[in-house]
Amino acid sequence: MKKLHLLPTVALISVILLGAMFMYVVEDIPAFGDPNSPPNKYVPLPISIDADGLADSLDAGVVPAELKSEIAEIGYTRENHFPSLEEGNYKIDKTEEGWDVLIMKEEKYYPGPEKWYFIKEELGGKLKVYRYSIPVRWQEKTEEETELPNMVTSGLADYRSYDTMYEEAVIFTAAISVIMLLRRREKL
Amino acid sequence: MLPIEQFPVLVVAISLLSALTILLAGWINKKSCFFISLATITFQFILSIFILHHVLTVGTIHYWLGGWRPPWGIEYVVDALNAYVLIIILFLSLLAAIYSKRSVEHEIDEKKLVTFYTLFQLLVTGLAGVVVTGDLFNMYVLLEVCSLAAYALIAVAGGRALKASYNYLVMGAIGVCFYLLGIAFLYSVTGTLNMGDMRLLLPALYGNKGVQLAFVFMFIGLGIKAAFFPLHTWQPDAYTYAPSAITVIISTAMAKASIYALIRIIFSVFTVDFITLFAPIADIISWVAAIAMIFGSILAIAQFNLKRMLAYSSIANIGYIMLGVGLSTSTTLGLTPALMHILNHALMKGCLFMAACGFIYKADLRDIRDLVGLARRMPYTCFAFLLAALSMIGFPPSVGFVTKLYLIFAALDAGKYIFIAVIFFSTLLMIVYFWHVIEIMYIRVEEGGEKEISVTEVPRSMFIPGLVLAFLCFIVGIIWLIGTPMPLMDAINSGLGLGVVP
Amino acid sequence: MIEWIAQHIVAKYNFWIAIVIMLTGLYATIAKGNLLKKLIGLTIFQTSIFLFYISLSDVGTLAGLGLHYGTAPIVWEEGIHKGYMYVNPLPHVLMLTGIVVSAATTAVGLALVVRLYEEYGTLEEERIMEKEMEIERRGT
Amino acid sequence: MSTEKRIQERDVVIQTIAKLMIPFIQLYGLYVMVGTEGAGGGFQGGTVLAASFILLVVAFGVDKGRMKMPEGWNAVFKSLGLYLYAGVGGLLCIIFSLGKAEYLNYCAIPLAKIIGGPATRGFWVGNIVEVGIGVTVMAAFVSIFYDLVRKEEKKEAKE
Repeated sequence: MKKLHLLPTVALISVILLGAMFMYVVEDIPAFGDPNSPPNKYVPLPISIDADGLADSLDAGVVPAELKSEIAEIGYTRENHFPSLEEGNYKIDKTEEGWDVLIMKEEKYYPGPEKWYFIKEELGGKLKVYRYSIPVRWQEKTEEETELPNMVTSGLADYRSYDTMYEEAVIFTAAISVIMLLRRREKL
Repeated sequence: MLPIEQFPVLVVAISLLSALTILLAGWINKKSCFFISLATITFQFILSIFILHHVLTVGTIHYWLGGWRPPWGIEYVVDALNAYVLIIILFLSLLAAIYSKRSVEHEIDEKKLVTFYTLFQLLVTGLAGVVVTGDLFNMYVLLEVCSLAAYALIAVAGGRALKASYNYLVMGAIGVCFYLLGIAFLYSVTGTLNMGDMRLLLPALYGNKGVQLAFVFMFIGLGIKAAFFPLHTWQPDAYTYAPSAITVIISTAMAKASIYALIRIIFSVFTVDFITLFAPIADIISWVAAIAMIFGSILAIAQFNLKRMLAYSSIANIGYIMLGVGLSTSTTLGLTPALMHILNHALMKGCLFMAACGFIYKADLRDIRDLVGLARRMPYTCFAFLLAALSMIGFPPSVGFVTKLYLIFAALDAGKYIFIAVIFFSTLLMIVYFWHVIEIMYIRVEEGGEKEISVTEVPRSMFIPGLVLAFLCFIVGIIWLIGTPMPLMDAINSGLGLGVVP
Repeated sequence: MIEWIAQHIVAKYNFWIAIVIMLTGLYATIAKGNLLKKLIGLTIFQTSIFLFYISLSDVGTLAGLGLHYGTAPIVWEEGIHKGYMYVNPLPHVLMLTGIVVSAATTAVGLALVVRLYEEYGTLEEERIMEKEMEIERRGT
Repeated sequence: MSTEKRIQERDVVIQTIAKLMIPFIQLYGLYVMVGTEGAGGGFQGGTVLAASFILLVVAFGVDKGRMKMPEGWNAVFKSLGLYLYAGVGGLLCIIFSLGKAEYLNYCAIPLAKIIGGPATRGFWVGNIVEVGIGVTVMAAFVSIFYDLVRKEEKKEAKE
């Protein structure tokens, strides 16, 4: 009698389970090629307050106190090592879609202002706040900060250079492992 | 910037540079490898003590690698939890390095010494790196450094170790891939990779299904690495057939680093709110941990191979740690029992494996039934084994006793009395299998037909680390009972938002 | 229903393709008895994750019809004026690291497979288990 | 007649083509590795360079390949790339700035005082870090390939 094929059964069950899990999450995955999705441009913060009066203040270049306290409530404060919205520390650029809040960086070598928050007036007269995500800075500042036209290179070897260093360590480990497992000659 | 804030990165980077140096220095002189490795790990250990002191007196270290601010670059965050686990890992690595000197010469070809120590140093690099980092993707890369080194180091013993290592490689790679997939889901909804940043962005997205799936994937992935109960299938073989020094380091330091990663993901990225909000995740963890405690102990009783018995005992002990994690959300003790057992289990299991490998070193004694009357021939090793086994059983005032006491306090505090029964039952099973070994070693007299074993004590560099650990089992137990490290535990608990039950 | 399909299956085809490849790889990794085939399955599994990451970085909406076109993230002033957008460089960076890790894992796995073949003379898992059992029986 | 010899006699076409191709492949690898203007980088360039050595081995056999790229050099290259990256690039930043600057912060290198911070970063990343990555990757892949190939050869020799 042929014995039960245990492993294919286990594999089939796990594949079906995983497939069901992926079916479950598909609604919350950002659509393909969305230029405004969180990984590509900005993340919505859970802030939504009435715009009346505040828009004028934003036009005048001042972040209103209500917004400031809402942002601090999320945890973007000095204690959490995020830049604060102190007077004179930021400036506001008005664009077609909304207001960009630029904050002075605290990096020693690149103190210039950079995009942090994006405030947009939505249909119901509500203000919505977004936080810019990583590629925005990489795309806009890479030439200015590293003089490299290729963002993948500058990201790989400068902004996230520490990862790359250990990536080299991984390939080094693999080479040494293969030497240890297979080489039988005197050297090494 | 204070010079001491450079130490977390130096701990990892100097270790990597040392690994390269070992490869080149081994070309000139094979003997130098061990000393370079030992010196580096000692240096790292000293640095880690300074880091803990700085974290406790001044505060959390935030270190921006390359000078880039966190969401754009990589950040190292060292708080009390990191510093505590870092010290444990480096201390155990140090003892394993001392232990490896003679055992490796005995077990491994002389030709492979250079590559062995290179990989050993890379393993320590990876472990230290996993612990200090504050970036999810960086943690993935460093997990892979230490896993790859571990696969090769297990396989170097040859024979059945190859299959064990292959199984570990497939399971470990799937685990790490699940972790990577979890990062992908989190990244697709938050657009960041930094743990602190993600912690702030996630609360608004707890209802997002991608985030929930990411939690499941990360838990499964790191659970495979940590050999948590249903995912432990690679673990007994790998621990049994690996070379001695490697068994010691992967069963203590590496298992602890994976558990640390799991705790960091659960409490620092997803926070307590998430695991209490939707499903009773903490309860599920506790129940699985309870099954692991009993399952591991029962299988340990069935083993004749000493190292395999200890490997199954490890599964039970990972269950103890995870029970602490599961109970942490509903007691005022918080993570204290789990964190205690991270240290305690490292001390006890390191000592037990050192002793078990000492028996193999001298007389190739793998089977428990062959250990008859060994206590008279190898008094120090057997004494270390005895102390650690008593500690494992829970003999007061040892570390095992302290863990069980605090776990019982936590279960009482949480009102989950069933787990007290589980702890008692598991202790009973532990007494059965450890007492069996102790009885054979100390009490049973050789019968006439038994084969004569003419062994003497193992070399000094092999039994002294074991004895140090054995005495530490009791000294640390007393220190826990006095309560000296409690401010550290409170700092960790408050940092993770635990210990406050509404 | 049609709307749901258009929204979640057609518009997210990147996700579904990655999932199908991933499940194929996972099935092969677990179910196959041949050690080399297991390793191939593992590589497929890892590669599908890279595909998912890379597809997250695209910014072209309905490439052909739509408003935006994604282009390689290399500074190119002329392109910006023509309405091109740079794709997100971060997943590329991450996946360059991931590819190296995958290659390294495969290399170590292959080395182990070579050693296992030398040791047992076969790559079928069942045969290896049988031989291990035999060795154990002979040992005791 | 041994297998090795027979193969060599049979493959005159491949050997000639390989001889012609290898310098161009290596040149292209170096271009990909150092040219930060376009797509490419250390890892890709290193892989192309490694492929050229693999082509050498495929066409001429392992022994001749090993004469061109001895394993000793390989080990040195592997370490050298990482030394360039982690030691020269990383630790020197801390040392030069006396513990003030972060690890891998190339602005702290004295060169920055002459040509400015961003230019230093670009120079360092394009010419030193990428070359370090490329050298390590090339040496590691070639070494892995040698070790995986050599076993089979030994078996054939035994038969």
